[in-house]
Amino acid sequence: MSVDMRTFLAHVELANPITTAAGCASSGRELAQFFDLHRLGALTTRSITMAPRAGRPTPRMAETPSGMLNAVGLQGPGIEAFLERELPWLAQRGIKTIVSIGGGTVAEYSELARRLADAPGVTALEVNLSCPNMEDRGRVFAREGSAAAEVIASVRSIMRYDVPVVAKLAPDVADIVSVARACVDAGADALSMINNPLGMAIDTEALRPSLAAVTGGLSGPAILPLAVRCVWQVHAALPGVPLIGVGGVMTGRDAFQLVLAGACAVGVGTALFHDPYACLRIERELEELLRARGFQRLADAVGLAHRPPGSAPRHLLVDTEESTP
Amino acid sequence: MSVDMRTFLAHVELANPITTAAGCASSGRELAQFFDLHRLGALTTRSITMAPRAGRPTPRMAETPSGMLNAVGLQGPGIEAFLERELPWLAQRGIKTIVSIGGGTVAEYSELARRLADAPGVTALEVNLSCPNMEDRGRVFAREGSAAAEVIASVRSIMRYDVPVVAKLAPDVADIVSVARACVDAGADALSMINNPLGMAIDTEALRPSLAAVTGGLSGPAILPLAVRCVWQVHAALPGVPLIGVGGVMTGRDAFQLVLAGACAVGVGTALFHDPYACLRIERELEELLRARGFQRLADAVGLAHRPPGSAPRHLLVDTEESTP
Amino acid sequence: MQVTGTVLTTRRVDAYHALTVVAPGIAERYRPGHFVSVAVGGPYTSMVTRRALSIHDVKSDYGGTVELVFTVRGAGTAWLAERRARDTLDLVGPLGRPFPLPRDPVHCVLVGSEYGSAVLFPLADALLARGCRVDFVLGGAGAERVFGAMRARRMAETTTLTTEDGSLGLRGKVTDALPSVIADTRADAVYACAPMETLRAVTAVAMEFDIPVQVAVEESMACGIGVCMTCVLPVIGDDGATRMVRACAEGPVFRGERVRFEDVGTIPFDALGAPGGGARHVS
Amino acid sequence: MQVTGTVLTTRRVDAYHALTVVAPGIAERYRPGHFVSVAVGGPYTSMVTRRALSIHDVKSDYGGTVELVFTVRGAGTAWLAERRARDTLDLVGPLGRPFPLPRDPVHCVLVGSEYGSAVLFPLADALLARGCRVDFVLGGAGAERVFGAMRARRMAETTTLTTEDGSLGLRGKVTDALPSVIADTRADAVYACAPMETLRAVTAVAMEFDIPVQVAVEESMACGIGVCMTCVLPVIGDDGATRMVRACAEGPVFRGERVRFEDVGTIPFDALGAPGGGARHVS
Ligand SMILES: Cc1cc2nc3c(=O)[nH]c(=O)nc-3n(C[C@H](O)[C@H](O)[C@H](O)COP(=O)(O)OP(=O)(O)OC[C@H]3O[C@@H](n4cnc5c(N)ncnc54)[C@H](O)[C@@H]3O)c2cc1C
Ligand SMILES: Cc1cc2nc3c(=O)[nH]c(=O)nc-3n(C[C@H](O)[C@H](O)[C@H](O)COP(=O)(O)OP(=O)(O)OC[C@H]3O[C@@H](n4cnc5c(N)ncnc54)[C@H](O)[C@@H]3O)c2cc1C
Ligand SMILES: Cc1cc2nc3c(=O)[nH]c(=O)nc-3n(C[C@H](O)[C@H](O)[C@H](O)COP(=O)(O)O)c2cc1C
Ligand SMILES: Cc1cc2nc3c(=O)[nH]c(=O)nc-3n(C[C@H](O)[C@H](O)[C@H](O)COP(=O)(O)O)c2cc1C
Ligand code: FES
Ligand code: FES
Repeated sequence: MSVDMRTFLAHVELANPITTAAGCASSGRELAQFFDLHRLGALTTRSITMAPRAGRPTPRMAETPSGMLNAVGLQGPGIEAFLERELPWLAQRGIKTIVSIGGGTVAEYSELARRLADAPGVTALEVNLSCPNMEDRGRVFAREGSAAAEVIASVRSIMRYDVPVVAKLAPDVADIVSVARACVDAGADALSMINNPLGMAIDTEALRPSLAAVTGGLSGPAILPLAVRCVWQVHAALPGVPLIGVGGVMTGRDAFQLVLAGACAVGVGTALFHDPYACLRIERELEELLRARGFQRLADAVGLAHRPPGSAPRHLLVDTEESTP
Repeated sequence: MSVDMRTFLAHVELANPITTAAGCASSGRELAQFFDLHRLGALTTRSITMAPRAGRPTPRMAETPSGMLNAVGLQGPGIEAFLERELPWLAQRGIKTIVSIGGGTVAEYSELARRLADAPGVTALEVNLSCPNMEDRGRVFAREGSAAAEVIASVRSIMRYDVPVVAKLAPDVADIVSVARACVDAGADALSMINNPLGMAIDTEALRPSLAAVTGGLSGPAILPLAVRCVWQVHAALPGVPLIGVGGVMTGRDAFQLVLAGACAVGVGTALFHDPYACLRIERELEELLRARGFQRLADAVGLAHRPPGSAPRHLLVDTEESTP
Repeated sequence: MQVTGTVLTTRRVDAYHALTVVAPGIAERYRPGHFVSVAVGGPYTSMVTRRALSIHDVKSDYGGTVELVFTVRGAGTAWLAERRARDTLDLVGPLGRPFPLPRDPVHCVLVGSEYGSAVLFPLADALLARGCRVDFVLGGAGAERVFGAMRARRMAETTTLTTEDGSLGLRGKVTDALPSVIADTRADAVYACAPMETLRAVTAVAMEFDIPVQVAVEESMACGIGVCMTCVLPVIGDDGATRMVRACAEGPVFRGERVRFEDVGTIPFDALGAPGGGARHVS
Repeated sequence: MQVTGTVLTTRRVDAYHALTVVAPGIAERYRPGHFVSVAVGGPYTSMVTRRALSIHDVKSDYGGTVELVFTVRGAGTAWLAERRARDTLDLVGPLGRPFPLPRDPVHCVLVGSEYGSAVLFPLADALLARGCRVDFVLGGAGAERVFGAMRARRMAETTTLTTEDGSLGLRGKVTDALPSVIADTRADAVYACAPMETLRAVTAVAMEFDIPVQVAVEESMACGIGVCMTCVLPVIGDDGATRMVRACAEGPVFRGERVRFEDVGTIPFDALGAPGGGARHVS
């Protein structure tokens, strides 16, 4: 008996819930050397910016316990080249593609949306709100509900109605639910969380920050508990909103935690650096876990851990023993 | 040549920078079975509350990658019993003691300060601001600069001038510097950071949250990069304020990162659960790292990683090779 | 104390793994009922908490060894099961409050289920040394999960075995067999180590016979040394008040009737310091 | 491709560790200059990134083996140094752009410093197979850090050794010896693998002699497969524009004169997409 792994991002159906996390699969072609990209639920691109960007100086990465810091600085070819070279490559192959965009002003995000509005092959648009707002002393959009909402409202008004707009949120806030709510009120069709919390490491030989950019984004298993918590809180407050859970997913079990917390799709980032086949493996492991617990459909597991204590897990037909995780 | 490890928390001198993290050394007696508590820079108590507290139901802990979640809920005997039994035990032995307090209202924190104001043996008072504010729908004080400042101002006005008041901050905020500044403006003599970010794990067998309290505080190496970043940012903004760096310190090298970022003292929490001797080991390792780099005084290393690129590390008399960390 | 011990031998005992570790300081201080906490995962591991394991046996070879018996549950015990002779193992112990021993040579029934039985054998030795009569009731899900049947038979006056699938001894649980064993042996006291649910039932039986019962409980532990407060359960004190006490420091051995088994996993409303509880003013 | 290989042999070679791993698929696809990325720390490790290591050698035994030569730097290489025969190792590879080989039987000088030398030997084999003349210049801090001197002597027309402490060969750096080797051998091309600073100097020498130079660079890498963008350095393209290119995917082998060595660790103001740079409009 196979599990029905289909999931919906707003009205868009994905064959399975596993997607690459933004910025962790480059243009897509690199991973295509390892496996057929059609096997992904969707491919999420790096965050595309208006101009080409050279990014931050190196060192751009430092390993931390069960995690890593990165300060890539959205290096990428810019929207022009993306539309010319990268998106068509994906579109021609019919690969479900979530295009991520990043900007420094509401106008820039809007312009990006305009350029993408008529491009073929955009399955959904993910708005990376973890960018510094040039009009607010570099304060990151995702940390300020109203700034985030302004971006989302504008992008939503520009994109075609049938392309879901996903707001990608950061965990470095006092109240993720209020930012989530602001984005949904502004028209976000779905939310993706979490982007990297800001971290830092110091090189104890050089006595300097390990990263040239001083601070960087923390990713990997270390942040899984933060991602589960954010997904849980937002799903509890906004149960109808589709959530893409991202953060520290290395195994099907990690993905399952996010699903049980309320995510209907799961993004895989840092795990790809360790295992190019991570998305396929995680999808397989997740399906196996669901099957072993008697689920017939992934959808039945989404948010299931929210059920009140004492209520029977109705979807459990069999309750099999599990071996070592 | 031994390194001068003395440090100052405001005007209070500690023989070395290593202290236990609040809530991770119980009453102190437990660790005394393993080593002489006088060898600590200071012992920080659990957060003392007005009434005795039974805490949260079990399970109270879950292991996560390079970390753990806890939801103890400030279980403790209350201020009465603390003053009767726990503090005198420490005071009689002359153990430098940082007393941590926790409350649900400004009035409760103030009352705790009043009870401690004349108690002998209080080296410093640490105000745990990661408690839900009963007067603001349970919003945690540490997440709201003005609420945190109100607590600190009141406590500062009550405590004797010669007992430093330390504000303990949480990382789950959009801007730790603004909360830090609010506390310092309100009279905090020093800051301690970071308390546990809020996390969560789901038991994929039971399909429920792993913790009875659903969410819990994340601690351990996973959060070291967050602690380093918070200490760095606050030291950059408020270079004159003594900082106690806490979060994920397992080794002298971890402590050294916090020192280089700007901490003049370092708290050790989760590491104690793994190694009861962690504080002594970390102190020894930190001293060794300093010595190997030619430092004569710990104080010379505090915040050193902030020096502008290119400037010579003047305190480095010798630049010896280091073996594997 | 903390000891970096060397693994002397590893073996399988039915469904369990047994490790003998050279740990002189721990062996020396050991009393039946003590446990150790074991660091798992090796250097650079992502597992930050130790694993609590009862001491099954101590021997005097190599200055002192301790034997641990365990079942593989998650990642930490899986790692432990892969240890080989000459590997090193980082132990902290002996920890916890051991079994109190009777002053007089009384009749004792020792009840163990699954790996919980392991901790009872050195206890039996100590009881026998005091001239007590020892009878065992050991159980498990199936034959290969009943630990120590042979050894029990050699030491004890009688040994009763139970399995849930009936593959060995009586079909059923240890508590099904317990009443008749207590009656037959005219037992004066019961000692038990088993899952919480079983301990609750054992305690109920002992109380029915009105004889004292000492139970060794198992709670999820982050530190094992009394500093983290994660391992608590509601226990009634000498003053009649319920407190959330630490299984690692005040336990793991408790008088059965003092443990509020039905409230484990909750904060009983009348516990000292319970939220909103009038009990706040008890102390 | 990803391979879970078995360690066949481990040995020390002077200051270095060498591991031979059975990895048929990788050995088969291998070209000189390729590298692999190795998972370190075992299950439940806290180390999430792989370590990049050049392939020193491939052999056809056991369906195909690769040999890695490395020095212990941090926790990951320390773990690798503890591997023993029969342990398994998780490799991804072969990765990167290999050394381009000359069409004609030209004279080549191969310059290696420390473990960087390791990658040059299979290159030398390939060059010799094409009828090229090969000369080696190998260096290190001290005698025990000069890798492969014996093997170089067996393969090459001449082998020049340098050490900074003078304990072996000429006192100095490989670049001190390089000009006369190029002159003496009438070299047509240079290949080099060494720390960035040395590659810069090697490139300068080759450019002085106006001969092509291929360098294999080393940059901190999180993925090794081109998806994380952490391993970039400024390289001048065919169109004359500087781009921040990935050492793992576009490299690690580059034409030396295309690498802006003096700007490594910065974003040159004229790089494509540099902040505020006019170059934004180049593409
Ligand atoms: C006093 C005491 C004595 C014990 N003696 C034995 C014994 O002799 N043999 C044996 O097989 N088991 C014993 N246990 C249970 C043993 O501690 C757990 O099986 C083990 O910790 C599980 O670790 P894991 O890595 O396999 O599982 P994981 O689920 O990966 O463990 C994750 C975390 O939860 C904790 N944890 C999970 N389950 C338990 C549990 N049941 N008890 C305590 N902590 C837990 C672990 O310590 C770890 O911190 C004892 C427990 C206690 C408290
Ligand atoms: C293409 C390539 C080929 C290499 N070939 C060899 C070789 O044949 N022999 C050899 O000894 N070394 C080689 N290196 C260097 C080797 O990758 C590092 O020494 C190693 O990654 C250090 O890991 P660690 O765990 O010891 O150090 P840590 O400092 O603990 O590593 C932490 C992190 O930084 C990365 N890192 C640190 N230093 C380097 C570095 N110099 N280069 C790349 N990543 C780094 C690690 O991959 C890891 O992600 C090569 C590097 C590259 C890029
Ligand atoms: C190297 C790197 C680059 C990233 N680039 C982007 C990006 O361009 N846009 C974005 O929204 N998130 C970006 N992220 C964040 C990831 O999409 C993801 O939210 C985060 O890393 C947590 O997931 P993980 O732990 O699985 O990596 C990046 C993360 C990494 C590690
Ligand atoms: C079990 C546990 C209990 C804690 N109790 C308190 C507390 O009472 N008051 C407080 O301010 N912080 C408390 N903390 C937070 C720690 O003091 C510390 O800030 C945090 O755990 C990060 O440090 P670590 O990673 O070294 O543990 C507690 C942490 C843990 C793990
Ligand atoms: S396990 Fe930490 S107090 Fe008991
Ligand atoms: S190492 Fe990831 S792109 Fe090169």
